[in-house]
Amino acid sequence: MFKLNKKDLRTLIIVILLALFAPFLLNPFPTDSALAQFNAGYPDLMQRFVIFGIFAVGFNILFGLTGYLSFGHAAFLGAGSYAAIWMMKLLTMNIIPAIIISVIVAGIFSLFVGWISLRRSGIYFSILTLAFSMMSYQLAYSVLTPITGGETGLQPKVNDPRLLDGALAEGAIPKANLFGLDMSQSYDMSLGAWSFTFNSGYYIAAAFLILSFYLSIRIFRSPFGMMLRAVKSNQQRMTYTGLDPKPYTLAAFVISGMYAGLAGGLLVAMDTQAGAERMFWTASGEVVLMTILGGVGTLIGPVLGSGAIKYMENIISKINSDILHTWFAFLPDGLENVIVAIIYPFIGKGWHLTLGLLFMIVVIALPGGLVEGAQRLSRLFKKGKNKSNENE
Amino acid sequence: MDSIILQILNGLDKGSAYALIALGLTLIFGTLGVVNFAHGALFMIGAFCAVTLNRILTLSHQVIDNTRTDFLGNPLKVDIPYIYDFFGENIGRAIIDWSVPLSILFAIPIMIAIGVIMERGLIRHFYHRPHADQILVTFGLAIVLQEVIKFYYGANPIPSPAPEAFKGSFDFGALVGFDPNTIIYPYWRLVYFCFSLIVIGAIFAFLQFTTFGMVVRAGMADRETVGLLGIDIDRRFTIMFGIAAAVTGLAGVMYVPINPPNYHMGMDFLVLSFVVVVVGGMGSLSGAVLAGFMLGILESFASMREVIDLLPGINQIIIYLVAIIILLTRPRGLMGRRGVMED
Amino acid sequence: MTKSNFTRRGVLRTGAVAGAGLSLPTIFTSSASAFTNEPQGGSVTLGFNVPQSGPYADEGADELRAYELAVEHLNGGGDGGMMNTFSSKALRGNGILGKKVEYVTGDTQTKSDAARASAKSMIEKDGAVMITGGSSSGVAVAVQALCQEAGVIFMAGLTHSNDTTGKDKRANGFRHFFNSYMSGAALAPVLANAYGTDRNAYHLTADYNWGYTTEEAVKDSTEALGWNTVAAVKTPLTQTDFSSYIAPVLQSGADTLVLNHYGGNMVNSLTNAVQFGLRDKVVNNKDFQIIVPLYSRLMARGAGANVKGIFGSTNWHWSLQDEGSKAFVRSFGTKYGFPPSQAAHTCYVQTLLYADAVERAGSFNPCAVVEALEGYEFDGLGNGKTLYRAEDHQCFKDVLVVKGKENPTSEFDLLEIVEVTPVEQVTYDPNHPQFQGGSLGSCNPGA
Amino acid sequence: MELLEIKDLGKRFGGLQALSEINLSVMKNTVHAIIGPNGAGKSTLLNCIVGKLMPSSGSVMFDGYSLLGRSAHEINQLGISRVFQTPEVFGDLNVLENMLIPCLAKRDGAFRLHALKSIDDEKQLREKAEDVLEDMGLIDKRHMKAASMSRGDKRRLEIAMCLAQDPKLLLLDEPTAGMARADTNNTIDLLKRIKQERDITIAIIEHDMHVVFSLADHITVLAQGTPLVSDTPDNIKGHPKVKEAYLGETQQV
Repeated sequence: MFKLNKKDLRTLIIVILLALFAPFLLNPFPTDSALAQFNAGYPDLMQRFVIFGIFAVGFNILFGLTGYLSFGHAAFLGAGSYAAIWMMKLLTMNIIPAIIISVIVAGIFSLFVGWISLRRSGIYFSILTLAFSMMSYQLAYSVLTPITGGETGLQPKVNDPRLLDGALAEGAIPKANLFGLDMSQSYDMSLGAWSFTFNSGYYIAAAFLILSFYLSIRIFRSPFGMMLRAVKSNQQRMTYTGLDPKPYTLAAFVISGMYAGLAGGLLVAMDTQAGAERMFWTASGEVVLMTILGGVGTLIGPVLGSGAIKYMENIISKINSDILHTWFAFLPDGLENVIVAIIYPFIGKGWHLTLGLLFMIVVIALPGGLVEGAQRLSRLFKKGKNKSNENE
Repeated sequence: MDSIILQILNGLDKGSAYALIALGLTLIFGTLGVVNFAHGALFMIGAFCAVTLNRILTLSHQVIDNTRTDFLGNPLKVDIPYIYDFFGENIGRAIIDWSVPLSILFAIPIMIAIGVIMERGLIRHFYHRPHADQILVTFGLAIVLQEVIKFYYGANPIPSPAPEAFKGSFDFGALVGFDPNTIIYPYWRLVYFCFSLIVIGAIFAFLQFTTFGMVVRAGMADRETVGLLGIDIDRRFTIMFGIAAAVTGLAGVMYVPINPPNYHMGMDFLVLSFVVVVVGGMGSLSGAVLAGFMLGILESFASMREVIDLLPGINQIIIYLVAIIILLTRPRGLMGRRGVMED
Repeated sequence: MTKSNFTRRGVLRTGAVAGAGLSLPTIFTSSASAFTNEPQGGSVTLGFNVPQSGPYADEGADELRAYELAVEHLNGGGDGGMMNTFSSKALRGNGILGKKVEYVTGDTQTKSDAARASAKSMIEKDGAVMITGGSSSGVAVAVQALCQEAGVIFMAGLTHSNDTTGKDKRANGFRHFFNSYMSGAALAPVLANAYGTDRNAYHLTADYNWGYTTEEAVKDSTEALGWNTVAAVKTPLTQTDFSSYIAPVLQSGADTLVLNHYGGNMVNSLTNAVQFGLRDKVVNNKDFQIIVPLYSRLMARGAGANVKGIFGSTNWHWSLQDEGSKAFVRSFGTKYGFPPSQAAHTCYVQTLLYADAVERAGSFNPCAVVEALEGYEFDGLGNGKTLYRAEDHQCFKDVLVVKGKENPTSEFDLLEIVEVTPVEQVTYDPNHPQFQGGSLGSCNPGA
Repeated sequence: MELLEIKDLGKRFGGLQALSEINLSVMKNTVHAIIGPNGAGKSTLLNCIVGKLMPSSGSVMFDGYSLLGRSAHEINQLGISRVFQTPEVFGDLNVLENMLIPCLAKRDGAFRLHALKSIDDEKQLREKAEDVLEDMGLIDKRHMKAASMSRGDKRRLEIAMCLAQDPKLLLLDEPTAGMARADTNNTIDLLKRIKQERDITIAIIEHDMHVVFSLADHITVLAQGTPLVSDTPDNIKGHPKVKEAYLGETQQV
């Protein structure tokens, strides 16, 4: 089906199911329970999960297949965001033109950067891409302020021209929509103590993720994908086999740049704001980390990696000492304070520490990233099952 | 003319920091081939060695001064460092005043120890792992180190002045015949510049003229062959890592009077140090030093008013622009060896 | 699935606050709330969005302390702080409108994206009805726009750029903190007084929005008093070493250096300027002077002894001797052991002002709150008589001109107040050129 | 008929004249060996043919096209496949994938953005690849990762990859270097078989005289960057100049 083999089809179906039922899966704890703090099923975070998933899936096409480590992909995400927000300011709040233009702009920009950077390989390539993205950031933050909004970024305003949209009603605010469907529209469902949110923006972003993921599988399994792996494996052999590695690598670079642009456009569509920080080198570094954390070159790894990092950033950082004290209130006072004092450095403002430790633990214990971990678990599980079968 | 000399001086000074950091990085990254994202953190830890020594020297007991009040209107508690009790106030004050230079002695063993522990405990297991894994683990380590420092010292910069004797500046221009006040140069920056030259010279001499250095250089070129000769190259690489950490740490120690240290200063220098090493050329110590000074000087020129007026924003991007131009015209940086980290 | 009802609602019902309604398996209908996150049950949730990581983490921590103190006071705990000195007596220490005040915290990382993500999680997940905090104008403007869209109130924390209540103002957003224009207007006369009207100033300006507005404000007001601006040079935000910007200052013939820098930039540029011995120089027969338009005591600590004798402006300082300030310093100092910063002060005040506006309006509805705050005059919160101007949601109050103290008695005792510039002197027309290009729009209650 | 014709070719590296006045013709459907002592310029010559180096002077014509100024992949597309001294294969890919790549290169040219086709649909190419693997005795290893194969198998795979392109000219750079005698003999047999079964021209650079004299129809001896003599194996054997060139080297001639 969909021209996929059985295994890939299974992966795709898993991703589709995960995306469809994310509102349930991410809200496993009753709303009133102390553990509700760990619920991640609210629209903004769910949107970020899938958007950064798209970013990482695209990045993996370049890094995972060709082995070229770009340290500048955030620039394409940023360029996509700026393009999208300008569409919303000038043309319409409908997200379709914004997303299309963001992919196009990011594609053109990545073509330019890739064309220059791919003259070099290895670390020299990484530094070239880093340099381009840092230049984009520095300029966007300062001298390009009239175009980028600089420090304060860009948001749609009531008095923007918006040629295609009619004048806003008195008191209305411009909202991103898909032919009238508001991105922030949500449906709530309460089931007993649980509550689940179904957000239109999330499902639109999820649809893009599924599409992107499907495309990425197709690319992985295509002759083109094989060529990209050949680039990583042995460029010399490739050249003497009559193949030109450069257009292949450049194509991969541009495709992943367009994925980044799509992610940037979707970020704006879900949350109408674009700022220069998106292009800072740490943002490029983040997608590298997401991909490695999940598993370089695997299909689903980048999605898992981006989920893990965004979860840390948004959930762990919000636990404060007050919440800790409520959790451990059942303990005797002295013990409560000791436990809180032990955990406190790792949560809330210490979330970076937890993130750093996670990176180290994953890479030390699971060389292939989270996907490797999952595989080991399933192997262990299978082994256990086989054993019990034998015993029978 | 005078403004050009002025910016060259500034550039040399900026460049000496870049060169020192890049020298440490190139020992680890350019030659051992480990992508060490924790390198900035080593610089930061060096700086906090100075802060820590200052904290130790100023450990105090409190005396209540009834003549003055604190912000709540209670009698003011005045901190008296224990060191005053031991050595008397004058000597005690002098010791505290000189705490930054004293930190060099304090920092060397600590930084070597940190380097050795890092190599033995972590990096060693990653020599043969993909660069991606090295990035993830060292980035994780950098975050952890940074957060530990933040936990104990807070996020704000901590003022760590130079000794009284080196405060202020001298009129370099007047010395060489320009108008007064055209070329001024702070004493401490001169100290930093000389210090960096000494350290760089010492490292070069060490690698060039000692047997240890020869073996290490041979090991960098061809690890297996040296191993076959029955030489324990691993142990030497461990020591090399310790030395790299010490060089970087010392760059941090001496930097604190120039700019007050904070916990994220390592990240500020991380990208820059990679750029310097790569522009200098992978695997080349002299390339790293040369690129450090060159980028420092170019950065200074780009920050001149006349230049900014001509090319707005040039001061924002000069380093990256130069990096791009050099890498496009010289495929392996200024003095890079073939084949290092090109796959 | 078939058994459950779907209800269509614009924005989310919220979670974290326990409400009687939640325990029932019922579904809220849109009629249940007239506006975003209408508090259900016996409590109301406020969102404190402050930098907890990154360079402003300490400032964020101080803001958070102030918020916790404010919540304590609103709920009737502690000594009541400035609630006792506040001119409005609507707050009674029984929460807000009888609902217990609860709060959630988040990390802005001083990045617009992260700040918005964090604010959105407070609105969508935790049901916060008001968002406050922040330590930079970029974050303030981004979060303010978000709150406008989501239909909650935004009470800005530390944000000094003109834009927050200028070209980027929003109906749902309010700023108590002063701004670049006010700094310039307050500083200029004091500077003219201390250093004369015949000065050549050299500006170093952080190359982003806040830097631009501050440079413009200081330039305009000093030039109006006869100063000459020799040059204004932009410095990158990511700059750490300012030597190459500072060294040429003396050559230019300038006798005054204005550092339009904040935070880490300010600490480093000031340290570098003193290092270069600028303050020991005599140019044009005048002692060379350095000025820092916006002082933050927390960050100034990083510059150590270098701040001594250097003029700047600040929103509030703990050494103020009015009853409000004294009460605040007392409760803050007793609880935490050190005096509050200006960031803590503005955050505390903003929380109280919001609570008070809700009480007076009798509703949490953002539109009612906006109405209650617009044109509201109050006193007793540390800055004397203050007006929340209806046209741009900017507070107008006295501005402090301060100077680095020569003989500090403690690490907190860094600044001394030189002059309290009366509010009339820093008031400007809503259509002032430095503030043009924005429009408040109308309040958005969401839902 | 000449397939490859090199005229007056010279290559200079700075002050060093590495090759000079090389005139050489490789006839169709023959095995042409180029031999010579170390430093004679064999590899430089090879690199000048395949496009890795740009000759300083002279011309290289192949099947009616000039090879000068063409990049390596273009030259391959004209019909010259090359085998390296140490086998170069795609180590991360399995054997079958290694074979599919030259098949694709043959069919689609140097670059094609076939990103949405499935590799599983390339039935024809797969058949072709499997045929060649069968022929080379590698079919049982088709799912093995190339990097984990023995050196001899890698060499076979590399030759198989070249053959999958149906090249007009197969260039072999010391194909038996570093091989045990048994492996060398296998390789010789393999090449002999290829020569017999296929419509192919082979040029071989070799050090090992045993290999050369078992295979070659024509031999060119290179010394100090210039051809010493070019003749049939029988005439080369015992040629005084050749002996002189190899003087001191203990070669079994």
